[in-house]
Amino acid sequence: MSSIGTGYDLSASQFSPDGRVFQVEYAMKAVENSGTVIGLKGSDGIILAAEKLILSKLHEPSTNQRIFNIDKHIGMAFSGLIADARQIVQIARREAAEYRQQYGSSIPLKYLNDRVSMYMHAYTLYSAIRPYGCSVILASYENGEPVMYTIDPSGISYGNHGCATGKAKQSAKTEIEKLKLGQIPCKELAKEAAKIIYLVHDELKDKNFELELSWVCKDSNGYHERVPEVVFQEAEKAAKQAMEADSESDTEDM
Amino acid sequence: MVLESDNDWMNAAHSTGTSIMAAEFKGGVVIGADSRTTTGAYIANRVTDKLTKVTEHIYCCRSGSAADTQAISDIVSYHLGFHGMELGEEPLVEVGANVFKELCYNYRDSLMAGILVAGWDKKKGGQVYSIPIGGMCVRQSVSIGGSGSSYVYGYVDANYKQDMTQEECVKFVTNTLALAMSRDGSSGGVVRLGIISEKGIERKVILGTELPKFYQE
Amino acid sequence: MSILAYNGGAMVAMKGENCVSIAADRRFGIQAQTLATNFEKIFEMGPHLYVGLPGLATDTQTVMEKLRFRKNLYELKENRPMAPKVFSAMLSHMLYEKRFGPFFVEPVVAGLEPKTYEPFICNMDLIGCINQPKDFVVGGTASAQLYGMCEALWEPNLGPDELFETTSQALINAFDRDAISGWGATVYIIEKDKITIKNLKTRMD
Amino acid sequence: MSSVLCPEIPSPGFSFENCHRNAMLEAKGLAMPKAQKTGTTIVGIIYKDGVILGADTRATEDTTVADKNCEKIHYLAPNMYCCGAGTAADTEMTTQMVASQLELHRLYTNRVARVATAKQILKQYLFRYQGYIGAALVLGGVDSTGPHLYSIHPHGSTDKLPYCTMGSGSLAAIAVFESRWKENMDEAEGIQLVRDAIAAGIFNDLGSGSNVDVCIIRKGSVDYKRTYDEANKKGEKQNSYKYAKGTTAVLTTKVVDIEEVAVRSIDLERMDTA
Amino acid sequence: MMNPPAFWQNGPAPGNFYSFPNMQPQMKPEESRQHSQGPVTTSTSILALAYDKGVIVAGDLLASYGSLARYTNCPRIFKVNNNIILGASGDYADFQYVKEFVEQKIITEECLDDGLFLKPKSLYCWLTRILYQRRSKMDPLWNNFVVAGIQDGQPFLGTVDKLGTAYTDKVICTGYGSYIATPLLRDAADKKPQLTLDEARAHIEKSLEVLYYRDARSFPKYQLGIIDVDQGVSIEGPLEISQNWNVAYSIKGY
Amino acid sequence: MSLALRPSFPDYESVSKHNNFNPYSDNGGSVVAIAGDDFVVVGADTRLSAGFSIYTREQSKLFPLSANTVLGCSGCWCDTLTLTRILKSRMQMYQQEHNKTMSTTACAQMLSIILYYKRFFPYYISNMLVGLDDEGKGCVYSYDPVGHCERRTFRASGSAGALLQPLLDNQIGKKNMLNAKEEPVSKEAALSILKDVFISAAERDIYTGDSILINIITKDGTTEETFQLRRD
Repeated sequence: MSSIGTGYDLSASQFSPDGRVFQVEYAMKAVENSGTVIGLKGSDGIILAAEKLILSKLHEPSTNQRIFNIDKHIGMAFSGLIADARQIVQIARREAAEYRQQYGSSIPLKYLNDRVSMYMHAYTLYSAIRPYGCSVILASYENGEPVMYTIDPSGISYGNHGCATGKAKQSAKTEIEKLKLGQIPCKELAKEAAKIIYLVHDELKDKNFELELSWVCKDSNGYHERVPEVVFQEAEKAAKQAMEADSESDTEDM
Repeated sequence: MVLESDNDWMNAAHSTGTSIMAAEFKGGVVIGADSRTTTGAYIANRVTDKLTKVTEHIYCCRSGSAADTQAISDIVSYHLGFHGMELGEEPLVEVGANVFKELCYNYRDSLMAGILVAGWDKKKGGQVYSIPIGGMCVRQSVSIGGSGSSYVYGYVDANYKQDMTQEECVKFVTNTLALAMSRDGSSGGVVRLGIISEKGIERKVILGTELPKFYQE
Repeated sequence: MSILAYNGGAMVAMKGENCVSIAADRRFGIQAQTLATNFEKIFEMGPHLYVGLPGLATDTQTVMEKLRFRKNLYELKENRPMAPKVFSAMLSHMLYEKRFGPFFVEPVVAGLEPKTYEPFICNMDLIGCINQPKDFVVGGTASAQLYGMCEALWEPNLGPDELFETTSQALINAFDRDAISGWGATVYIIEKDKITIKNLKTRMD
Repeated sequence: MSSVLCPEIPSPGFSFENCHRNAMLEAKGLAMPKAQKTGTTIVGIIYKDGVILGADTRATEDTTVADKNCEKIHYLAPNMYCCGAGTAADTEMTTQMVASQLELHRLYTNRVARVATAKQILKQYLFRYQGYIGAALVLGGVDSTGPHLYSIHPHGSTDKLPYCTMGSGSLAAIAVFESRWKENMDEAEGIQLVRDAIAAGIFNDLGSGSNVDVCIIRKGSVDYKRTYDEANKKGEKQNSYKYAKGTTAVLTTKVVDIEEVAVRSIDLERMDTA
Repeated sequence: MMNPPAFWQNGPAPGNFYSFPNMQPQMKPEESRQHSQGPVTTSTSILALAYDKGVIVAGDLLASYGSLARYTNCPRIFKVNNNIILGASGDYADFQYVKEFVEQKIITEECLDDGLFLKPKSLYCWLTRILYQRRSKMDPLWNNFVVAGIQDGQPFLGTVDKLGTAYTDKVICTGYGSYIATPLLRDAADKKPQLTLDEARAHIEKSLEVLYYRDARSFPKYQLGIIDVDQGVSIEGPLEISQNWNVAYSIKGY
Repeated sequence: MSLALRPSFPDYESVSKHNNFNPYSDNGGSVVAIAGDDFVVVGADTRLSAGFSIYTREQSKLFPLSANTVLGCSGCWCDTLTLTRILKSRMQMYQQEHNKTMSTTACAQMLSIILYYKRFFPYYISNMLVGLDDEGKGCVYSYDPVGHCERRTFRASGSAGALLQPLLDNQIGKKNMLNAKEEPVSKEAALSILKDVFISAAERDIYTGDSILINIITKDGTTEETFQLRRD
């Protein structure tokens, strides 16, 4: 961020002399300020997990969710500014609804990803508007195949087997890379996801957080939904146990 | 004010929106009909007998206005009965068909009748005559009529063969009518059959539940 | 507008205890225009027999003349007065003869049967279908209103005076709610020994 | 050419003398009035020993009830009755006419008239008028060949059936028959079925109403049960609306006294046969 | 009709567009709109009966094209959500339009993920408004809808016709069913106000049989939708109507 | 003479019938209202019908708009549903904007305007608005479909309006009676006359029957009562 204040960051419609669009980069900063979100591809579906940071003691559990339904078969998780994300959610839902009305079948995730990323990209082109301050993960289970995409504030989208955005995305990615993605069944993967979120949570900076877990997989009949209570409890338990084991081994190390 | 005027069963005339059929085989004819009489979409009679006796060896299958065809059949059977007594023997099928035709043609503007005349006589054996609305008359080896017939012309053309045995012919007529009835809302119920040969008529009823089944989605 | 409502008119007949009443308005008009207020629609057809002919005024009079002719012929041939039942049958057949080109009248017959003095009332539609109820009959353009009134007012075994009041009130209040009938009314109370004919005071607008 | 001295002998059958005038009135924009209709539910069934006919008793004129207790089961012959639906006058007059023809037929042949005879007379008559005579009939009777039941449509077509219904409530009534009719029912069962069919019409079809009439025709006997079931009673009125004498304003009063009408008897004169 | 004079020489009349030389006369926009003149491919009656713990809805599978029995597998009873079954008779295309609309409504609702579900009264009311709006445009949806459901633990049964005429009752039949089946079902419901499911089912099956005998647009294969307080929604079918044609043997001649 | 000139044979018609869409239907029903010095009663039958069939026997045609205002509707039922829905929301808006309930008189005026607003595609309903006026007297407002409004003390409308009205004129308006005293009608008398006129109407009008729902409005609020009629 050496160029801060040089005047090239006042508008998204302007490049800096070294070919960067600062507004977009700032938007990515906004993403990195929020809690970690990961998406994992399993053998029979996808798990989305979010670390929802709780900023106030007055917070009511299960509000301010970070994982949304887009259509019956599509889920979206985000990190970044919640208000911006909600707009993306709305856009995605409308795209899905319009597709269904026009073509009579549910929207393929690839197509939805194209549309949403085009939309987000459009917000990086004009001076009068600012880019979206959020990254989203789109997940779906289509024709027996798990599919997942992430979209950055820049409008770039990637298809991936596992992904992470937000505060601790680097350490999360490192953890994810250890997993055999695409081979673990979702029920198991839920535990892994929970573990990662617990692991990357920085207790020093952020005291409290709430774990959100959703899946779209064979077990949910291809529907995107919050993981069933049983699975959730198990996952959380596994994560907590892992944390304890970890801290024990840490102390042992010491 | 909307009153009974929108109830078609109170306004529309009684009509046999029908599937009827007659086919020659070796030694006679097979006649057949469905059993539905409708006024609009209401089935006023589900077990109608549309095979009407004219003489011992001549029958007709009626389609169109029930009132008109019943009146015509009554007149013709009276006429042929009288003629038979004059002749001292049964009138020819040809003659019967011609009497039908005369009535249908002369009153073509006020009648709504499509009739198949079928029977057996010594001179020409089993015969089928078709007298459609308008009052023409033509002899055919096989003939179909009524609103359901338009759905099965192809089937009849593809499957009718000259000089079938009686069993083959009965099966053919049953299949044709079953196909017509399954597609035409104005035809349905049971299949009534008549086999007319030198011995006179043998009548059969095939119930709605016993009809042959064909491909259906 | 129906042909039956061209001239307007209201009519009612009721059975009472050993008596019958028949009453009608006195208006003659052409559609909404009132031309006369002394037009009689009830005619005597015998000592105990009255017929009311509401409907198209020209047919009221034509039918009345035809009826009188036939009734007179009957009395000449048979040498006895015509019973209301017989009269109704005759009228019914006369109307049905013109099934396909009817007279536009819906007659009301009221009277006492000869000998027994049994009360008799009936009405018919314009092609002669007889209704012969036990309580009352109505006719004319105010028939809906009259049905409503009579259903509420009529009771069995009304004496001549009560019958008069009930009939009159039914008629007056009914035709006050009909734009093309009213302007005075005549009520006939038919009893064994006398006929009472009363002209009523009503609204004249 | 009629004159006062020699009145024209009217030709039998329908008279069309008003048609021209009425067409003119109609052309002037005056609507033709509606004749009274029997919206009606009429039914008939064949049971073990004969035929049962049934009818409701409401006659309607447009949407008002013209007659609450009219008779829709008409007499045709001692062994035959006929229910009528449609234009009330047509059913009434047509059945009357056929009844008289059957009576003559019976006297000519000295035999009980057959039901098929009545059916044939009716259908030929209705066919001649091409549906303009709006009579829909259910004809039932018992003759030497057993019980018979026909439904006859206004255009002159007939159906011979073991159970049939006609009129605006026919669909409600046929539903009852189709769900409960059996062959060879006994009389009590049959009457109950007919009652229920008519009741279905009365309660579900606005053109039918009031009471149930039933007519049972057995071989050699008829049981005509007028008002077999009073399905609907008029509500109890809360008040009496008798008026005090002198309530109505009277302009003039005229009283005509009638002396006892004596029926003169005339002595029979012998016909001069000399 | 008198046409008002033009505003100026060769100018447009009031309410008309100016017509330029050598141009085709323009049509008024409201005149060019073609409204559907009537139903085309139609389905016949729907029968519905409320019993003590739910509602049973039945309809056959035929879509007729005039008198042609054209499509023999057209289901027209469907589950909206766990609270509602919707059935329809009349034009099949219009039914499909409404069905898609309702299904999208449900998806949109599921996306909200708020634990609230559409209730039958709400759908019934919404349909009434939609149909009334279309009739007011003189462009009706040629259908009769039957809404069956469970509202607050109680069975709900309502219907809406193409004008937006709506009412609720214990017995509702559309098309020919309203003349033929209603009397039977009303009688049954009057005789025993609290029918059990088995009784209700027997009555519906009998009515379907009678209807098949007497309605020329009916078909012997049907679907049965049951919504029950305890057992939830089930759609059964295709089922076969039982028939008895023995009376045909005794009839000869006319 | 209501015979079709030519018989129609739907099975043989090649061209589909041109359907003339009629946006209105007549669903019948009658409403009667009688106002007294400190009360008003309004009754409506509960039969909803069309053509020759009964849709349902239990349809209330009375719509309470506030604690002392009730609207009775008969005619085209789909219009009734729409109109009453609009009215209810207007009542609520008024309540929320002004923090008081709309008076019956104001409501009467509003209804007239809402009806006239649809002058060229009217709501085909005969409305009867009843309630207590500002002085606490009973009032009855009757309307034609396009918003003509008239205040009366008694009124009958709907399919049996013509049958019901004359008896009210006579028994409540004391019309055409020489010896009758003009005196305000009591609540009990009004109720019994209301029931009687409906008994008469059910006899003769095919669209009126099954039962009546009566609302009695006094300063203490609204009470309900039902009364059975014939069901054929």
